[in-house]
Amino acid sequence: MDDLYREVIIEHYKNPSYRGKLDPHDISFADNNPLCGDHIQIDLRVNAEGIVTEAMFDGHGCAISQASADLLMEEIIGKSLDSVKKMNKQDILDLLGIDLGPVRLKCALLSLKVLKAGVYGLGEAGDDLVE
Amino acid sequence: MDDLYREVIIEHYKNPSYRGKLDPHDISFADNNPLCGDHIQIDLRVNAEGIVTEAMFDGHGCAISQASADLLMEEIIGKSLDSVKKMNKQDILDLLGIDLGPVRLKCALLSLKVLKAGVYGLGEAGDDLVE
Amino acid sequence: MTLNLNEIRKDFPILDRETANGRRVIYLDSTATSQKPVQVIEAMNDYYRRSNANIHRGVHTLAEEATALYEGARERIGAFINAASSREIIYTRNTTESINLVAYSWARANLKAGDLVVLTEMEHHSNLVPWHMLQAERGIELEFIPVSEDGLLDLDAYKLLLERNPKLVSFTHMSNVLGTINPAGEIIKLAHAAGAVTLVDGAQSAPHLAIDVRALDADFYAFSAHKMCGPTGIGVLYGKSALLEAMPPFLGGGDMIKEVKLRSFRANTLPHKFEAGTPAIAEAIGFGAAVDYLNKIGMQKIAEHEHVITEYALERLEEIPGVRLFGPSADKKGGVAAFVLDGIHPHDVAQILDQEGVAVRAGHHCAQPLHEKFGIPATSRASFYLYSTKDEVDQLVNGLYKVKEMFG
Amino acid sequence: MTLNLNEIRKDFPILDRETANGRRVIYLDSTATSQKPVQVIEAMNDYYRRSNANIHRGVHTLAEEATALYEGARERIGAFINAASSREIIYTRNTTESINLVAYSWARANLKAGDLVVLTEMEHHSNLVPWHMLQAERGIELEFIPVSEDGLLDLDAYKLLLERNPKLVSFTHMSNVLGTINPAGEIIKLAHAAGAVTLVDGAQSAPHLAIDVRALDADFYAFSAHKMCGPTGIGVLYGKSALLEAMPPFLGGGDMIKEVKLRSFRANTLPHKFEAGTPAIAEAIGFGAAVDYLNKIGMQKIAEHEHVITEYALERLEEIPGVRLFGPSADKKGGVAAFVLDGIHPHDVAQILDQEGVAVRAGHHCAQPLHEKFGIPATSRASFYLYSTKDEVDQLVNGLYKVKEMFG
Ligand SMILES: Cc1ncc(COP(=O)(O)O)c(C=O)c1O
Ligand SMILES: Cc1ncc(COP(=O)(O)O)c(C=O)c1O
Repeated sequence: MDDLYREVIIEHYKNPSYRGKLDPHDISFADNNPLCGDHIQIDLRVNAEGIVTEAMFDGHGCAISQASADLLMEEIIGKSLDSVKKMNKQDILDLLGIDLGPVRLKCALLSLKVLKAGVYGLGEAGDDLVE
Repeated sequence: MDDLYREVIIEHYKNPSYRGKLDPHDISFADNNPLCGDHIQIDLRVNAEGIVTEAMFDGHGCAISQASADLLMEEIIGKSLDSVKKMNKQDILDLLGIDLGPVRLKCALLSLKVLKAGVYGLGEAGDDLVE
Repeated sequence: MTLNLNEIRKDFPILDRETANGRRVIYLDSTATSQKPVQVIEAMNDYYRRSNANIHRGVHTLAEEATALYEGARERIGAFINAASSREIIYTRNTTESINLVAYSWARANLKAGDLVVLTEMEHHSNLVPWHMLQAERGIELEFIPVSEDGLLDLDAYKLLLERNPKLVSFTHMSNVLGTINPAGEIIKLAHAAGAVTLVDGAQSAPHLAIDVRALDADFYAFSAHKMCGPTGIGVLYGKSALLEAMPPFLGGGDMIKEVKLRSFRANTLPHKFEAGTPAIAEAIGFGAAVDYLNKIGMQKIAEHEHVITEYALERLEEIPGVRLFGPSADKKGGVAAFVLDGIHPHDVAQILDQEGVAVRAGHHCAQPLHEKFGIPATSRASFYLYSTKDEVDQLVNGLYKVKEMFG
Repeated sequence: MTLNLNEIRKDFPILDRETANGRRVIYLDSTATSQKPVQVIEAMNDYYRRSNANIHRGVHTLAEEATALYEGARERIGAFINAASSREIIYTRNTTESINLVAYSWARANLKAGDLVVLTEMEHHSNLVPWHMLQAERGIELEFIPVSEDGLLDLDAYKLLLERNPKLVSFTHMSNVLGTINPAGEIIKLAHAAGAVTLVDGAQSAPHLAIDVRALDADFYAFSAHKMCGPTGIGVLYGKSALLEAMPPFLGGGDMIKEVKLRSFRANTLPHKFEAGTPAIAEAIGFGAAVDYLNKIGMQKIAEHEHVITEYALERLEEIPGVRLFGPSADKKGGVAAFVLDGIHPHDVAQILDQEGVAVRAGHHCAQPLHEKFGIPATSRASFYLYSTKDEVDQLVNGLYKVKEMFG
């Protein structure tokens, strides 16, 4: 098996645990990867203490973008919005357990960008959110 | 003496025979060399048969532009406007008796451009006039 | 095959390089940018080592040499597309800037609210966004010649659009996704009959077909050096001189002026009127070397070679279960094969192919609306040029079987 | 002199070449464009031979490498001028395009008829013509900070202009004719206090001075690679991110978009929003190599070396009867010496010097209004850079005596 496609990635891609929508939700945000048109929407439910209680993603894209979205949902459930705001590139790479070039990095980081833009209530998901 | 500054050029530059203005005149036109700001104005008197009877140039510029203007005035007096229209780059190089790179060529050709634009009654003196 | 492929491949040093895991690179991404022969690389090298100077305004030896090289390249590029004069060759950064130049200068001077611009559904973003911007600013209207299922323009629909008297018809000569070679001559003739000006996006045609802008009767023709063996950073806008002369300048600055006063300026004559500031001198020289190189081999031969490779590639790709190819059959297209592999994202296809040394592109290839039309966000795209071989096609196909296995 | 001149000169292959009549070239025209060290030439060479591919949209090895090289250069260029983030570094073709970008995007979105833009009398055409064009289109007003006889800006007059609440103050950091280094920090501070945005033409300052855009507090800062050991075809517009983010895009096309539909688009984030189409990839990489090269030597040392040479040159030129020098004394200027020789046209001066192997520029140096102010159509200009020597200054002076003799 090639490094970049560790079994965990193919597994999360083929059988995601957090794919879908939440209705109602407290936070919802969607954006595209301009490089390939990949799309991710993330819906969150957040309790009064600011803790993420439920999280789902939807969209389409490559194995890396979809697997990292699924891993990210798993990771943030039970976390506070404040700690979500602190997540960055390295957290995603740690979740994936691989190293990525600049282009595939964008695939991997799309879900975090969407998540953070939603949490911050921004209109757009900029690269600076995940640096 | 260096090739490019044959004595004839320095001579025509220092002691031009056709420097000045004609008032009245039949044709007058002026333009600049955009590369160096050199300026040439040419005034002509033309008789009923379309023959140039008098020609003068004025302006400022380098030895090559001013000498070639002086040589050009000398050359066209007594010629028909039709034959002036036919003059081109090579005629000027023949008058100067030297070879020139593309930039100095513009200096040398400025007077011919101005002359032809005036004769054709154009608003501008384009490079295509002397090709 | 009439090309001497062995000799040609020797001219491209990069084709010898290995990728990370020790494989020889198999470059099937020439539609994005072509590789460069040593002849082009060395022309620029030489310029920097021997003749580098700023042009036009200098009288010293280096400046004279640089100017002669820069303008000499313009002559040869003009001859390459059979322009009437090198004054009609405006250097730009790339096709995109060429199209924007028309949009900013010609269109803003000539189009008003309600005027119609006709594009096609297969345009590259470079021939869409400038018009979107003008639509937002000016209220022009946009209509699109539809693309059929098999990737061809619907000329009947086009004729109906022409009845609405568009002011401009702007279209790609060859699609960078479908590979479709559009009947540019016919499209232009019809446009002119309807009184429209025409702009041809030649980014994909100039590299692969023998181009004669006068036979086409194109009003504007835009192309990029980097897709045709030349360097990055330089492209051309060809325009008929009567049109270019009537247009206002675009960028203001040094070199594009005849005279500047504190509060006004007079524009320079063509082509300089549209070239503001120190231009891409080394790149223009490299572009000149690139058209020399292509001429030496012969555009006809290049097109024939690409046809042979493309035919073979389409044949082999069609054999693979789950592959869906886009665009017309080989006789109607250039060297591009865009496809999807059932259930596998194009990014993953490209990534795994890369691990096999095979470089293909994945994404929307800057033609999102076309992909949307076909109901897919992205495709994988293999593309070919004069240095491509059948063996490389075989490696692509082997790679795709490997992809299927991994995601199986 | 603290520079190791011998070592430095070895890096510039062109300094070894001979001109037509067998003389070693003496290049005193770095203000027009600098020469390039092998380190820069080879960085581009290497790119074309090993890593060439289109960027951003590719996932294969070459595309990843090319993207990393292209974006890596942006980081280092940003650091070179101490930008807060590489997102503030927009690649353009040159200073001229950078200024036009501000004029087309920022100014057209922010200025209306009657709004005042303050320039100076010593501007290069690149910082005049874009504003002339906007004046004609939009009816903005232009005022100019006067230049004194000794080539300095009149800051009292500037303060009076600021009372009229200009929207923009756009000025050159260093004059390419007079050499004057303007007090950019002070000019900007005063502009900000009056509520104006500032644009610094850094074409001459970025190559010769250590630049800190944050210390200067410049809103925009424009510069060109080719004047600072880098290649042609690439420049930069630095802008504060808040300003750049609020600006509409300039050129439309590939890469500058986040999403394109048939009839609309969404712009990309910074810096890509302003980079449409395939950019000057090799050139950006060459620019990165150029700032590495300058950093290695040290901008402080370069400035000191130029100061020594300039002081010497002014001293020697002043000795020559009939020479009139322009600009302030050596302590207030960079390495530029513009002069006229009584009764001899600067073109002739430059031409005859060239026959001696000495390359100087003659003309209005794209600063016609400044020349008009001084009542002359043209000057000869010798200019210096890190590789210039006192011996070269001596050869210039000897050449000038020869000129005088010929026209005597
Ligand atoms: C002060 C100044 N501004 C602007 C420019 C224009 O630079 P470029 O030609 O690289 O656009 C120059 C160089 O000629 C210059 O010296
Ligand atoms: C059909 C077509 N048009 C325009 C372009 C834009 O070319 P460039 O990126 O060189 O401006 C491309 C290349 O990507 C293309 O394939």
